[in-house]
Amino acid sequence: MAEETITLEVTRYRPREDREPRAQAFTVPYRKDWVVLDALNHIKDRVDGTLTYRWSCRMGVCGSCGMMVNGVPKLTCAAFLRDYLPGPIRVEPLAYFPVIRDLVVDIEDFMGKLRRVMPWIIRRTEQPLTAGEYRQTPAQLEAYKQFSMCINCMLCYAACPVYGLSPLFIGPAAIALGYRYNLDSRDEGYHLRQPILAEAVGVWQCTFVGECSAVCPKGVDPAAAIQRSKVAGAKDWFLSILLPRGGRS
Amino acid sequence: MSTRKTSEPFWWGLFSVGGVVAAFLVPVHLFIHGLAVPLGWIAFPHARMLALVGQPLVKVYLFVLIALPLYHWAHRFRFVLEDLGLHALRAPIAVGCYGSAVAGTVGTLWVLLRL
Amino acid sequence: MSAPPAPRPGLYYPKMPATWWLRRPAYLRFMLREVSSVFIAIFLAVLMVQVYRAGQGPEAYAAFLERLASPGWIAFHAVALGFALYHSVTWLKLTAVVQVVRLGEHQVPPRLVAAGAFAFWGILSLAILFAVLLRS
Amino acid sequence: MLQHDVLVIGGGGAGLRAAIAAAEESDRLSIGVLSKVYPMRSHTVSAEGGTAAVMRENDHLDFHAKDTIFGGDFLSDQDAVEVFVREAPAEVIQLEHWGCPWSRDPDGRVSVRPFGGMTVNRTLYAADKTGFHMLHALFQTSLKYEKIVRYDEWFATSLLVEDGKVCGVAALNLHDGQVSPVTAKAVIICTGGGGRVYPFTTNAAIKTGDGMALAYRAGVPLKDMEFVQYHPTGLPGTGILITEASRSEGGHLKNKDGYRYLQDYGLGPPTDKPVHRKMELGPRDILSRCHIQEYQKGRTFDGPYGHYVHLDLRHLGEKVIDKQLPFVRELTRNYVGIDPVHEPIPVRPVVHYMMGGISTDLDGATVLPGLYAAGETACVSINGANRLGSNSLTELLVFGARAGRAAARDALGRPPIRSNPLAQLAADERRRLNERFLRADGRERIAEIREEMQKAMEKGLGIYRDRATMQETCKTLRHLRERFAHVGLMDRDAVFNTELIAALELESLLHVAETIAHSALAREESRGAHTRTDFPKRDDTRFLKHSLATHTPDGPRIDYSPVTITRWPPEERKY
Ligand SMILES: Cc1cc2nc3c(=O)[nH]c(=O)nc-3n(C[C@H](O)[C@H](O)[C@H](O)COP(=O)(O)OP(=O)(O)OC[C@H]3O[C@@H](n4cnc5c(N)ncnc54)[C@H](O)[C@@H]3O)c2cc1C
Ligand code: SF4
Ligand code: F3S
Ligand code: FES
Repeated sequence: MAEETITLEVTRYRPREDREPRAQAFTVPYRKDWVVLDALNHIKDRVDGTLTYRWSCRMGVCGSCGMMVNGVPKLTCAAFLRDYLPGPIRVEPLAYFPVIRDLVVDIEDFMGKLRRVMPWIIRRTEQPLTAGEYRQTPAQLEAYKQFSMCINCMLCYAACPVYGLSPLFIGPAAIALGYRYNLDSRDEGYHLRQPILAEAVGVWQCTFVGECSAVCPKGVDPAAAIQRSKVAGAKDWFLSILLPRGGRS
Repeated sequence: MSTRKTSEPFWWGLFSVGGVVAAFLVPVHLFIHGLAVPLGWIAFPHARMLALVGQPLVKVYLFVLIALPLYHWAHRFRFVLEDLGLHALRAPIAVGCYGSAVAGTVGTLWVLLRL
Repeated sequence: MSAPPAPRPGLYYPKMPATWWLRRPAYLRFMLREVSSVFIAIFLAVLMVQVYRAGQGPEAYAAFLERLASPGWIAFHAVALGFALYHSVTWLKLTAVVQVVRLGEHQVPPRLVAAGAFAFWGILSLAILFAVLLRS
Repeated sequence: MLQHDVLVIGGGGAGLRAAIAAAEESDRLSIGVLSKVYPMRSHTVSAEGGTAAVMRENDHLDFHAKDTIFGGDFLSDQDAVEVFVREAPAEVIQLEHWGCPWSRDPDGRVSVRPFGGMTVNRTLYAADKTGFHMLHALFQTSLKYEKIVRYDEWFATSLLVEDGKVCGVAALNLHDGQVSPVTAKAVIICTGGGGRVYPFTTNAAIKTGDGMALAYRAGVPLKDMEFVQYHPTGLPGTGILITEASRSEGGHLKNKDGYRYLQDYGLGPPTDKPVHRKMELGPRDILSRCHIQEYQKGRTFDGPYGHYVHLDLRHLGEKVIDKQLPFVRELTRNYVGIDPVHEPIPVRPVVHYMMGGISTDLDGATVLPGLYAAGETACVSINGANRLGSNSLTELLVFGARAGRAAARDALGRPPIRSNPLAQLAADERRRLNERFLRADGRERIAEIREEMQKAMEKGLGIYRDRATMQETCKTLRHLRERFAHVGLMDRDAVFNTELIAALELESLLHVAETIAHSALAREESRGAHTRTDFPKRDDTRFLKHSLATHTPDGPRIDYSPVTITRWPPEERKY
């Protein structure tokens, strides 16, 4: 009996030789319980050892295996072949990012932006460890929890045309993470962080396309984080007009 | 850390308010004034129109209805133009769009106050 | 604003074509949503002229109404109504995402908030229609 | 030349904790963190269940120590365990101060849940994504320190040793393929475990024991390598972990007759509510062995990926599952198409954790001056012959911090590194990689050797072991090492050569596999996770001691060192 197969059209790009990426077709065995990443691993292990991509946990939590699958950003370890029958399946590097090689993109830009939004707890005074934990009720935890679920997989950036058009845009995940700390009852860094989120290249660039949230595999809803930061930013702005000496300390 | 002052929040604020007004009020008015009255489903004689717009409250209502969504338009149209690749012209586009909305506001005021 | 990072040699920088919004249905829906504002703005400009004409007297007003009855304008308004409704629906849905409504400890689910907004919109529209119909 | 005072290899939980500790020790230090993946991709990210520390009035440091030592079948060094339990509470609170979103009680205190082998509720958790939240909190906090310089996607290929002291590493930058020396006065290895020596494992692709191999090749012994923990509840096929928390929340293990079989193995009586150390909350080594015995009695299910049993959560209800175990629901729905609210989850034992590792003292220092290790890659040793669930996340905090501080102090006292000889050493390393991999024309394929190694390991060094099969595995491994010398790469490109990385990882895996096999063969007793059918009893007279595997050209040499006993004399381990 002939084995069932499915075809993957994989983008290849060799930095030293190619000027443009090109597609290469591979036919792999079809298995009901295989994800796209399994198919790529099959190619790498048995067909073409030069195929280049990132992966690690294959359980949707390390955030390294994001690629475009039929034009939509996906974690390839969570994208089942069976959902793309009968194929072919287009596998491309995440959109809008510079491509290093094949399916590997450069995310240094995001790493810099993440640092800029100061994703850490800022306090005026640190309580000593001997005094125990900062108290935080389940409701206070709930207030920011959703925005702390980001695995930095970059799918939202690959879905956001605004990022494609203006790469300076801080972008969905970084803003969501900055906003997460603004919402944390233990944090006192709003006055430092919010001005960065509310820069011209920050939340105001977002036109609420909303695709970032649609593709997010972890339900983070960065679009909501951004719009809520806009509301906060607008409030601050009007307050600063009404009370020029700063209603906020 | 120094904050760059930007006027974005101001325009965005007007955009949002305009969007709310447009969402709640525009469809029904579009139906009445754009379709129902011209097609004769509803009569809307001149006398009635004058009587209505003569009332100060209605004037305020009309001002809100017409002027605010203009900012909603200006903001969106500005970004549509940018999204279509006119990035190099960001500044003039913004001035043009918001400028038109301001002009529209002044115009609306002028029309309403003259009545 | 900081300068864009200098391109690094060896990397391939994808370009964004001006037609990017045709690439995915979601992008197209987004563009339509944005463009709805143009139709709304034109309608409001027309409305402003209508008020202005009313101020100029019954004849000017009647002539204006006549012009609005032309097939071209009717077609325009029909399309504009479609866009206006599209705007309202998307706006109310998205507002529910943006505006967190709390009841005590818990956040009201955005769906419920949206449902409330839609109900309010419906009632408001009926009320306006009624006010206009009643005495005409 | 790239120079630092302290260089951390690995950006997982242990590495980041060490880097922050070093940064806080003195602001005169420059700290490098070199990692083969972006830090937030490290495998700490997938830890689910929780992290143990004494937090409540009903608990006591001694209880935690006793549980740990008992769970480790008395092979833990008790002085290390005492340090561990003492420093654990401050460490988890430190993480709380750094923003980790621990689950909370209504009064705002961090919540604690029961965990396998523990006698008291002492496992802090962040729903069932504890490791994820810890790693991201550590990573995001580390961004605050300007002294910490990161080398993301750099692969450490060998330690640079000069005059008997570690002076840095040679590392391959994946982005351009260059091999450069990165020098430091002290190097901390935090490269995690090596579960990938086995075919079915909860471990990520990156867990290839590189750090253990780095140290081993430099002459540092690996301690207690024979102790490999199987986790009783992994998904068949992928090995994806279904966290122990699903059992501490009240899940039941059932055989194909729907019977809670653990009661037949001295873990009963079965109760509705989970009871500490009973039934499903028994320790992992015992639960895994029960599974195999059920299989041998023909009472397990049979599927395309072998035998499995059911983990039943249905009686917990949708609310509890969504609040306490949302990730379990997400994983089973996405990967086996099963909703635990309505169906039982198929599970089987899978390789999970390595108790052994680079032999260190209480400060993470190894026998090689300037070299430290912490986290799963190290063996201090608190885990003994069997780690208790939720102790290892705490371990990487406590000993990561200690190693970071010790390395910082060490670096402050050392003269600057002379760079000339190091540049030479790095050039040698560059040549080695070129000649062995990039220019060689071998015909052996990486995947084939890796798969054969994994098969041999599962066969000989699985849950039950005996002399004959282990000897066979040792022979196979030896043979595979010879084949590896003729490995050929298809990829000759410098930029992001993942095939070269796979080759280097396979080299590490083969070293680690050999140390496991030889250490296990030499230990003629059953203790903790090491169960021999030919020596079914624990033998304190001969083997109450740590094994040490040292590299020789002919494979590992096994020596022994004493176990430190302070207040808890060995007794029989019965639950
Ligand atoms: C699925 C799963 C669930 C778990 N759940 C729990 C739990 O609930 N509670 C608990 O206490 N423990 C748990 N554990 C165990 C625990 O998560 C690990 O022991 C711990 O996270 C290891 O952390 P680490 O910092 O030592 O290593 P890792 O997090 O694995 O980090 C290793 C780092 O080293 C780097 N590295 C490796 N090799 C090289 C090289 N050659 N060059 C450069 N860098 C390199 C990697 O890039 C990575 O950054 C779990 C483990 C697994 C697999
Ligand atoms: S917000 Fe969602 S899509 Fe974006 S990086 Fe985070 S997890 Fe990925
Ligand atoms: S897709 Fe982009 S435009 Fe805003 S809502 Fe999301 S960031
Ligand atoms: S491999 Fe980790 S998210 Fe897919």
